[in-house]
Amino acid sequence: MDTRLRAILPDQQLLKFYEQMTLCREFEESCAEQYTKGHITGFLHLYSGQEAVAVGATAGLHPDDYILSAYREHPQAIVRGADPKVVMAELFGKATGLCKGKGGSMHLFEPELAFMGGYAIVGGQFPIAVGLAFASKYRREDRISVCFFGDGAVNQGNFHEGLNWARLWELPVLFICENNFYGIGTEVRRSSALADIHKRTCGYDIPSEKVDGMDVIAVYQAVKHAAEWVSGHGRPYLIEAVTYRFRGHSMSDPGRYRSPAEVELWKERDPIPNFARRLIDEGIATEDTLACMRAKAAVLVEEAVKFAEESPWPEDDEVCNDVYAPVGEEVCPWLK
Amino acid sequence: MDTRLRAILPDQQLLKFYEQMTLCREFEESCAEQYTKGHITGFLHLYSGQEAVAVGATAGLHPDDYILSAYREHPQAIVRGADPKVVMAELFGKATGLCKGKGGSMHLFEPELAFMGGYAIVGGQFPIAVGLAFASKYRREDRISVCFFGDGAVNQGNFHEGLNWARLWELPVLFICENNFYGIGTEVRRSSALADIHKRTCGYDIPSEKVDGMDVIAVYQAVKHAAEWVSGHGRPYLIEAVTYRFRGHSMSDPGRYRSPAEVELWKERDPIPNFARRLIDEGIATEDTLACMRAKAAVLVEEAVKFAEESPWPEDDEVCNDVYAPVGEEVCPWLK
Amino acid sequence: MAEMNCRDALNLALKEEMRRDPSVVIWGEDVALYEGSFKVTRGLLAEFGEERIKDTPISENSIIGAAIGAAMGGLRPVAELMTVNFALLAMDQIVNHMAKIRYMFGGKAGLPMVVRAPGGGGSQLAAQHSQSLETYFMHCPGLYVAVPATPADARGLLKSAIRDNNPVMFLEHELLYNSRGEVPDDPEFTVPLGVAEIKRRGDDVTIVAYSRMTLLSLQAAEELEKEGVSCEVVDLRTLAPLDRTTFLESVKRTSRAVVVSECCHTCGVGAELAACIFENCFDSLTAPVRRVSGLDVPMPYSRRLERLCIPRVEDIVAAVKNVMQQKY
Amino acid sequence: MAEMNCRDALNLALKEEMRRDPSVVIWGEDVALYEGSFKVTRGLLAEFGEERIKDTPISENSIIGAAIGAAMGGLRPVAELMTVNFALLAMDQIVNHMAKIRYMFGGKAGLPMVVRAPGGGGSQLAAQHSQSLETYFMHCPGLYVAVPATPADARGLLKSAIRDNNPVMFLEHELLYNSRGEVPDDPEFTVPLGVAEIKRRGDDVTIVAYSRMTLLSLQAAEELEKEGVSCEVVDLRTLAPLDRTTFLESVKRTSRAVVVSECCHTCGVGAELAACIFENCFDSLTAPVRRVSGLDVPMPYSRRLERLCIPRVEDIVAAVKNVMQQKY
Ligand SMILES: Cc1ncc(C[n+]2csc(CCOP(=O)(O)OP(=O)(O)O)c2C)c(N)n1
Ligand SMILES: Cc1ncc(C[n+]2csc(CCOP(=O)(O)OP(=O)(O)O)c2C)c(N)n1
Ligand SMILES: [Mg+2]
Ligand SMILES: [Mg+2]
Repeated sequence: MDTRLRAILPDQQLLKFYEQMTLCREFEESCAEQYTKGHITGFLHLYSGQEAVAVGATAGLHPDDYILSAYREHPQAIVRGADPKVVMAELFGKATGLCKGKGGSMHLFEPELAFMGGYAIVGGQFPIAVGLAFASKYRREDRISVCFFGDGAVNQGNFHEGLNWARLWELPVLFICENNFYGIGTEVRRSSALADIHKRTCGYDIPSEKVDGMDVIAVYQAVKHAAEWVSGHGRPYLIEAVTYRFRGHSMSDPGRYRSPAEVELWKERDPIPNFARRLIDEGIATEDTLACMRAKAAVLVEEAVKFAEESPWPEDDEVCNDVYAPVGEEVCPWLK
Repeated sequence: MDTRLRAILPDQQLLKFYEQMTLCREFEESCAEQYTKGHITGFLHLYSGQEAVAVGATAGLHPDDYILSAYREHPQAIVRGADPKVVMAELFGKATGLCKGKGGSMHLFEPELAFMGGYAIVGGQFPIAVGLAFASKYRREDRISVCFFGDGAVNQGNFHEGLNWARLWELPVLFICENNFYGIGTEVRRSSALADIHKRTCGYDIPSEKVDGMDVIAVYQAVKHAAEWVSGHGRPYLIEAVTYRFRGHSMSDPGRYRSPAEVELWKERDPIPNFARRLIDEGIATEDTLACMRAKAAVLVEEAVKFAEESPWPEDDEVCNDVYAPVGEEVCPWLK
Repeated sequence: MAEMNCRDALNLALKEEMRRDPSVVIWGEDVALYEGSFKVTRGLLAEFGEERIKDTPISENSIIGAAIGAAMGGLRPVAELMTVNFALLAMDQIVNHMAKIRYMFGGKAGLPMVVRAPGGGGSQLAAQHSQSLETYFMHCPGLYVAVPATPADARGLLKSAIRDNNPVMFLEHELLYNSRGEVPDDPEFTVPLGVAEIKRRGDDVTIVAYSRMTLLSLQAAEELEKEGVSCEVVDLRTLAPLDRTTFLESVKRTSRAVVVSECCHTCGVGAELAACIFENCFDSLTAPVRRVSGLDVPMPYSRRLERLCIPRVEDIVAAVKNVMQQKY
Repeated sequence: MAEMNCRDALNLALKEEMRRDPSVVIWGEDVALYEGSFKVTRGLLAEFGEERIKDTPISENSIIGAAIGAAMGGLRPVAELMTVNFALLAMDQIVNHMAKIRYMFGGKAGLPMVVRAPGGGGSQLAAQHSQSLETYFMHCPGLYVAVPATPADARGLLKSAIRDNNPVMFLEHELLYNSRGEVPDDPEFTVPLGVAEIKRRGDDVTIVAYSRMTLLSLQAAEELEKEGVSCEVVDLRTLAPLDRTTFLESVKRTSRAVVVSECCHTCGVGAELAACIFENCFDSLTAPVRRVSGLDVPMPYSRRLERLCIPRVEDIVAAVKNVMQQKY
């Protein structure tokens, strides 16, 4: 099998992977800075190190496929198409934010992009993804639901209930576990009886596989194949993407539970420079093209920060809006 | 392998099995009558048909081993040693009842017998069994926790959390699923992605097996072996005992979701007459001995009903007692 | 007008709304083949088929979560919790998700869904099966809470709840399923969410109640009439939105109030109603408001004890007499 | 007396009780190796080892359920919920089991256990991470509920809670962990459950509060003093048992009351306190009781909106001024 990049995807798509991963990294690192400055508050969970998963997975999906995630979800929303400006404004708590400043970092949501939300209760998204898949099936829509979650989430009762339900009702759900080996400070082998997460589907008759989550191409291929399988069979599938977060769990975590050596080892597997090397080695990009892309990402993120800074705060009376739907509001306008 | 009864157990023990199963059946059928008369109220879930499980399993355990169950638990309590009189009084809601009339049919409890309760929330007993096992391990007690539950309970998040936890912390828990094929009116294959319940432990590295729950000897042997394994390895194990309830889910269920033919087929496998036949065939008992035992059981149950009938109601001021523990009360006196 | 019981009124409402709107689906434990443990979904599987009436595994948190997802995906799910006691397994999806999704997502998601849940005590089902948990839902912003007392209200409110774009906790009382009453024939008959009804006019004292306690209050009013006390009975019908105006105006007129709820006393619905009346009618009141509520104990099984835990007609009568005696 | 913050006071209490009683064990998410997400369990793993300080999977219902089992089996578990928001995943074990087991088993089981849970708003953690859920526990018979405001009470109450034979929900406020105060040195110092404390004496009005709202109430009293209003501040310290006597006597003396709670307004703790005062002090009151409570909305993330949802010192001051103005 030809494993060269060009045998897999056209140059343009490969370059886009690089561009997206770079944008995500820039965005997250800028968030860290804004948090230090006090512009972003609350909990801030950054995605640095895991970019290959969001980028590869999203590319493997149809744009109509629903995506749900947890609280480490900025890149998933951005890669799906959310404007970094509007996302940053949300993190600043501004009126121009993706959710008017009401959700913040952990609750991005853009149904127009079929990005169905970031959830901050570990495992909260499982049944919602299942229900969305039911709605699509019922409405004869050709889309699947993709549910991202962490290694820590698999011991929540919801995980079990969701797998059983999705298989029993034959629903098109693609479960993607981003196994970064830690749930806050607890290593997966200290929280899971069976640390091989993809093997946990055996009790539900759900096929699963493990993929290198530091390799955007591997993720892309696995997700594309799995999404087609799910769509074709109308049944769930699970992918365990093995990855690593380079930073602490959230900004307040110094991460002492991991040895510096372990972190270093994983940083050598950083999905961005490694992919860059392949692009150059295979003659798809020059160092210059890539540098240019990085600069462009930096500019986009700078603009996002500027937009967020300059945006107005929500008005005081916004606080009581959106608790209940007004009479006559159109339901799910994005489905029209 | 010699499969004759005498090769397995002494006569006395074999006769006791018959005696106990008969007592359970008599007790349950009498409950049905008392319910019809209005002496027993609320929900009443009867065990008729499943006797081989309670009797075989209890015999396979050490008397110190903790037992927890659901709401179909009269026989489990009685076989453990609870006085049928006191159990019946509980069902009548009398002051002399096992729990002063406060628990009723679904909440029998006798810690002096290590019978740690009937629970009416499906799956509620899983984490409690796990915690009890931790306490025993911590206190270096040589006992295991046995958790009975139904086929319907396995899709509750608690089941998954409990299995993972018990394996992860290496706790001596023996899970016994009484698979009677129905959770109220829903057949197991309509609620579980994988209807082979014992196979669902594969995701937790927990060994499991299936046993004929209509055969008291098979249950006894499996439980005895499993309990020893659990105690020796200090790790959980799961047994699926395949059985059938002859009556509806509760007294108010006419059971229309099962065909008469199906029920008839299972009644031919009634654990009591079938075991009687073996006892006679192998010369362990005569028809007379067994008839005598049945008569004795009938008398015991009659006495229980009489006791319950004649017992006083709880005093009105009992209603506010037992909400909180009084200062200075001894904790877990039964452990002394 | 046809006379029917609450069960049939609810059943009719479900059928009518399912006929009217193909996006209405129903799921829950044993709602399809078994036709519901209280038979409220009788005949639905036969009429609407397996795609729209679905039995679920015993996974309450997922029952609600899946309904949330379905509502986000363009359907109008009606999820049934076999009893409200099992809502305690689903509080995460109800309170953390269903109630908050709209707000935390900046108003971009609507959740047109209903959670039906029978509850209440009185059938000797003991501690884990006899709860009245409406306080939990009423205390949680983002939820509507319906608590019908009569067949007409049951039908009318359920239809409104299904048509509404907000998540509604629809709390039925198990002892009311067989309770009969007149129900309008009009298939478009609905009862708006958030509008209390004065079920009986009176001058001396206002009794504020909901669900089964409304019927007991009406009985108490009947008895008290004989003794010359004229009671006005306000049936809240929904706890959220809470129609404060109706009962406050009534109390301002009668100058006395008794609030009746089956849930536990401390921090219960009665506390909110009493506080609200005290705050707003302080100078109209001629006696302190009295609360009649469930005893603060887990429900005992024995019928002899259970009856002491749930407000009875005599308790309401006694409370009314008490406020009639006091003079300030 | 030593000055320390609440975090250290709680940490000290845990250490002291673990040294005192080998049956005390602690578990929760990240309590051991990570030393707690708020570092309350710092140093415990090192001192007491892996058998007594245990990290759990992210399985909240089981965290509580396992603690129930352990308590039945002869231990005194202290289970930590990383935050009280996750109690919503454990309501089944808390409400259906922990609160009811003793009663439904006829008083034969005691559950000597504590559930520690940080909570409250004010750190821009948005809707799913900013709740004040004490109402849910206070409304549930069978539970004790501790809500300390100061380091001394935090230590004293936690020690009492661990020694008590009843299940205690021990609710810590996240914004108080760094708040400092004097703590007695005596290792046998405890604060009894069910005894409120008058944290400031005053004559004109009684402010009833708990947890972080006690500190805000004291600040408000300070400010009001300058304007000539003398406030008495009653800190409940536990919501169950509820020490009604202390605040009712205070209100009877001052004739005015403001009740302050961070939880949502409708059906919240404030409703119970207000109703209770109205019912019992009706003829002493010279103005209606005022409730200061959290806004009835899911918590917004943006700090500009969040600050509007949580009672502030100025809100308490305004409420006190309001009751001082009104005359009946
Ligand atoms: C129900 C619940 N329990 C606990 C938490 C606190 N918490 C937030 S993130 C987290 C760890 C989750 O780990 P994982 O699923 O591996 O995701 P990762 O952070 O590694 O992306 C925990 C315990 C929570 N948010 N929700
Ligand atoms: C959490 C919860 N959900 C639903 C119920 C209602 N319910 C009572 S028994 C039952 C079926 C359980 O079936 P199974 O576990 O197979 O036990 P069996 O009755 O067959 O012994 C259900 C759904 C309940 N008691 N608790
Ligand atoms: Mg992780
Ligand atoms: Mg069954």
